[in-house]
Amino acid sequence: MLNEAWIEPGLNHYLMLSAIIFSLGLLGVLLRKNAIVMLMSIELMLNAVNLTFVAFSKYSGNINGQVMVFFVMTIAAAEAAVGLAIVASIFKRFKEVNIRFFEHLKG
Amino acid sequence: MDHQTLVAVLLLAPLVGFFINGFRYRKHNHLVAGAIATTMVFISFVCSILLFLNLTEMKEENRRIVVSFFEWLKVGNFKAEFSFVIDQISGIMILIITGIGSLIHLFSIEYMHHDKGVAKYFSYLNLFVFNMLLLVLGSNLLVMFAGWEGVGLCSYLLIGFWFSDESKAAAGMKAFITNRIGDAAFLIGMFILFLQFGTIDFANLNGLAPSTPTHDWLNPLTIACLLLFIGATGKSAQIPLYVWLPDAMAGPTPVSALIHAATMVTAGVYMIVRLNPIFMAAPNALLVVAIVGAATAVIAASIGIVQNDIKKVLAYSTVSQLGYMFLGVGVGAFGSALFHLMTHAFFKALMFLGSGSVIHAMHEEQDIQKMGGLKKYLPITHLTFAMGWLAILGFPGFSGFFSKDEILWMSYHSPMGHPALWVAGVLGAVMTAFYMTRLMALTFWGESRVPKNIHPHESPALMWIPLVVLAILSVIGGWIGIPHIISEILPGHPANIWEHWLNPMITKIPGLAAANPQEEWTLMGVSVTLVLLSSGIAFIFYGKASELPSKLSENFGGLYRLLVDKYRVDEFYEKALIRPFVWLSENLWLHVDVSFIDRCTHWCSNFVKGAGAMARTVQNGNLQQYAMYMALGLVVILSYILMR
Amino acid sequence: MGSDIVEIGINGIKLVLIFLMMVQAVPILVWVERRGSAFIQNRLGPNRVGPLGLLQLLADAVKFLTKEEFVPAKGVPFLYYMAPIFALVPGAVAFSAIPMATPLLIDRFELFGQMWGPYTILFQGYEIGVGVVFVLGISSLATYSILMAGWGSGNKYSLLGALRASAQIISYELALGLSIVGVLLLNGSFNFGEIIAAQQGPLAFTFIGHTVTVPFLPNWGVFYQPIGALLFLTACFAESNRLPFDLAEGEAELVAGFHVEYGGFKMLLFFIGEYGHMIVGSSMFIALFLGGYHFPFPGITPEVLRYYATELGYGPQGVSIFTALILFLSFFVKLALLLWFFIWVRWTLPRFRYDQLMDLGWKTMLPWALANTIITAIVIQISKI
Amino acid sequence: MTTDAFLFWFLALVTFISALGVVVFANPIFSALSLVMTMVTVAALFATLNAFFLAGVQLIVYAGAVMVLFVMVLMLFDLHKEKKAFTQGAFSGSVKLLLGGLLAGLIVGAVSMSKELYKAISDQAVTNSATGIESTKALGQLLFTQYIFSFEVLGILLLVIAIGVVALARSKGGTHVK
Repeated sequence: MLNEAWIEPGLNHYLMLSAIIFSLGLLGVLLRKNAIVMLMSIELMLNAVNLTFVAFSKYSGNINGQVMVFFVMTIAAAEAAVGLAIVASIFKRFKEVNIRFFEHLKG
Repeated sequence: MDHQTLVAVLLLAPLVGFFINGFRYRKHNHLVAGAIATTMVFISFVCSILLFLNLTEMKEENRRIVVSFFEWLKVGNFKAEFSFVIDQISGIMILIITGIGSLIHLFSIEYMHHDKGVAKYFSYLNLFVFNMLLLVLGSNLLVMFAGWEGVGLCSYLLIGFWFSDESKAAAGMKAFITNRIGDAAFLIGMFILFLQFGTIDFANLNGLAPSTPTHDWLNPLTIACLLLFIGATGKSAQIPLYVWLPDAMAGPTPVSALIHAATMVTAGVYMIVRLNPIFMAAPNALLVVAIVGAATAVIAASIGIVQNDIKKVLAYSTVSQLGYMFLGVGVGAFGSALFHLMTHAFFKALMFLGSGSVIHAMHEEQDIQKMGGLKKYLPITHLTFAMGWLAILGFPGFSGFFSKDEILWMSYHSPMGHPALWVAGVLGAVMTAFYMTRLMALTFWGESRVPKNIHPHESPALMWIPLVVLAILSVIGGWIGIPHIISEILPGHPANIWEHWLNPMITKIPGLAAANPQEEWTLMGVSVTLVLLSSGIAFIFYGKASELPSKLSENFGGLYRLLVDKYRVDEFYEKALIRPFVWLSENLWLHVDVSFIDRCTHWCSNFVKGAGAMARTVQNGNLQQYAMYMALGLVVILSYILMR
Repeated sequence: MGSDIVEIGINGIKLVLIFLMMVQAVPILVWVERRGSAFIQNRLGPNRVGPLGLLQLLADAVKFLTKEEFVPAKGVPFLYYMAPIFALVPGAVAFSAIPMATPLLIDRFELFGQMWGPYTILFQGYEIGVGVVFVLGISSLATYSILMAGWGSGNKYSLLGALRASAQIISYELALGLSIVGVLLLNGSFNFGEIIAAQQGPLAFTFIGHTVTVPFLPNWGVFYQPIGALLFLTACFAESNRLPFDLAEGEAELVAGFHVEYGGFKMLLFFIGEYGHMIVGSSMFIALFLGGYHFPFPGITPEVLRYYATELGYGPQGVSIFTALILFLSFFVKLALLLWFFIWVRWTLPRFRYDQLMDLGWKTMLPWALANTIITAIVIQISKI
Repeated sequence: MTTDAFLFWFLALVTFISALGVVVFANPIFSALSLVMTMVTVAALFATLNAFFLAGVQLIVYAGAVMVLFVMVLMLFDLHKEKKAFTQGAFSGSVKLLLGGLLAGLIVGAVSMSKELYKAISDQAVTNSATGIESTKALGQLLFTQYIFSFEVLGILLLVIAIGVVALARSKGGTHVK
């Protein structure tokens, strides 16, 4: 199985790694009940996507992918800030960060 | 300023006052609110004078100012401009409305002094003035109807101004509902006119009115005119819809003066005068108008004889005088009716304000049996009130004399009139003289029956200045319309300015014979003599504190009770109309609405609710479940793309 | 990474040496701090153990090593133990990326019956193209050791101190990053090597076509970016949690902040971390603003030194070693002076209040740094005309 | 096995383990620290892909700022080890696990079955420069020319978010001494 071509890292390796990390992040969002951990899982997914961008950027010789990563990072930072602020507000109100408590927000 | 700006200012000034006082009604005290409201109406008055002067400078043939602001409605060939017309008729009306309006506003400042909602009161009053101006200025029936409804609303608001008193709130509602009946008829009449002529513009309507009158009762024109007249009976308190006006006295007295004596209640007369060519084409309708007017004049006056509430007496007097105006309109004497409208506005506003002054002095006491001898406490009020009294009596030389006499003469002389109408008119006048003298005698003259704890005092200047102004107008107001035969014997032969002014707007009565001076003198003499006699009797009855009235009421107990109970009209309406209607409504409610329609709608809503409950399990607020659906979709789409 | 086993070995040895250099600087600095503070405060300081109290260091080390080991009852042992180690790592890693002298050239030589070389050995741990970004990135990880310590101790004071410290570090990292943007713009590079190379020789620049030369001043960044230099130095103080910015361990309010529960060797590691921060900050300041390893005298450039070495009869290898050592001396002296400056400030200025600290960072330094950046960019554009 | 390959497999392994840690650690603080580890290794992976500047930014922004924020919030909330780290529901939990596995499997399968993408161009262009300085410059030039509008919009977004977050998290009375 492990022939030489498999060991030498290429685009495929990075893509697979990022797919696996993305799925882990997805599972974190789906399964964890702590809202902050869910936010962190989203960051994980974004990181996986960033990795894909950079890998494609390298292997296609196109720098635009890195610009995208730059934007994704900025937006992820913003998203984290907003998410944490909301979680903090909820925590102040309910003393709990269980995602089910966020259902109190619905109409 | 051009006409458009003037009209805009004229209309908007009271509206602005309404908004200023209305939005800050908790903040303004009586001086601030009163100053704002009075100033606004006075601005309107100034604009009216300017417009009127403009009007007089114009040539007689096309003496009208038309101002169009925008196209209001356009549906198919139905078109209504938001436009206003100032001509001989509405020019006089806006002078009356804003002039008397400003005086009454001025009076109200002191009168409403102690009230908590004084700014609210003034804002309503301003709104009323705005709507009334809309009514009289509107160049078509729709704008007029807008004002018509607006004044109804303001009337309701002001009658029920002290709504914490349940009976007063009920009076407001009664006025409103009674008016609704008339308004519905008015609206239908308007529709018929539109169907008939394809327009609702006054100028077009009057131009299109057929020159040969129709004597068919079922002619659409006749029906339309009758329906419009029903609308007028509602607004102007004629039989059968007059019942609201006496109750409307629940409102503040200046309101009664402004709305229920001088302006709003005359809207019906104004409307008929405005549409006089149409009405002239339907003589049958006019006949009905004349008969109803005469009947109202007599019946209302007869009720007035036995009333003890000072304002109720004046209210019935107003109904009766409005009857005169309709009598005048009905016999084709539109100019005379309008003339009487104006003089009546002067003296009735005067008397209402005077009564307000009396009530103010008596600390809200309205029963004339508890007054008497107020002459020495309220000299100015007494003097001005006496001017009004003489005017309404038709004492020669006073304004009421000229206008009322004109109507009586025309009801006899006009080919559309009848001696019976004249007799009814004179009967009404005689009774008017009786109850007005009774009112004077019981209130101002004779022995004082004032309770010990009340100390009457003369009203402050802010209240008696309007009284004086109105008193002067009540005296001289009639001198602009001196009939031909009287002017002949007067030095300088003063011309009949009034008739000359209105002439182009009024349709000539076909077949009007030349007046016979002898006949006219005779009739005038008869009526004046009877009136003086009747007031003399009343003076003896009540002024001299004789026992006669009580004896009479004992001997004619049945009649007396009938009069005191106002012919039991309210009770009759209650039994004949209201109860069946309530019964019908209840049955509809219980058996149609609750048991049928509600069941249908509940079934619908339950269905939707059930469906929603089923769908809701998908959208349960569980974020992770949503995310799972997203992941599911992702997996499905991805596998579809890969398997393809 | 290197291409053969010797180069890898040399690189490994280099990393260890740099780490040791940082660690060994700490006892000396501790001694300097204690003696220096005594000097400033008109006291004697440690003077019993050995000449000038120099052996005090050894006594301290023995004391640290023999203290009792303990874990707080409510703490999290893993984090409690990891925190001091993590305090050490970022400083060491970041310090390795800063060049301290010109590269060494090694001739071909024979070893184990095989010919090796020639090699070019950089006088730094490793060369990274975007060295400045790398150092900033690595030093931003230092927060975690503080947070881990604060949380792992299971103690309110520790946690509060840690939160304060990390908030402070994040806040000042902004000013820190922005203050050097001016230098980066001027040099058009993130590379320490290029930035240092640009600072040799006399102060000379062109402005709208005019060439200005000041022969008696070195071509250092601090003359181009005085505001940037000041802001950077201030932010360095805050980053290393030293007075006047040591709110995280303010004894009066928080006992001792995040290292309340630490003693013995772990405490020592925290000390090393703190001094490591100082060393990294100072080195970076030297590299960016004080001409790196270049002499402050514009006349003495590496070329001049190489020329002298050649005159003295060394071969290329000897020349490179000679030059590098002399330049390293220059770097070392600058570093020592800056570290003394750190100590000097610590014992001179009083402590800030926390809100004043945050106001200074967000409302004073950040706007100034931004303004500095914008003005620098504008001036650069203008001077290109 | 070359150094590059060794580096990749080492980093991939660490990344995977720490990413797994994010999801499975019951104590959210360990999750967060694990995520920090992931961030650092992803930065290293960026470096292996010659995106040095992005690696640095990844360290500064993610590891140095965003994650510090997370850790600080978690520590402030004082959430000790949770009794139940995962949401209830055995069925939905297994469905979710299955979905995650399917997604990963599908992508990995698809990628592995595909021919080597972009194999030919791996050694060319700006991205491959040894130091990464050129790539950084190119990045900057692209950012301030072609993507300038997005860049500005992003700036506005950050401003809005800064204000919004302050408004959201503001405590009554403020934090400053009056």
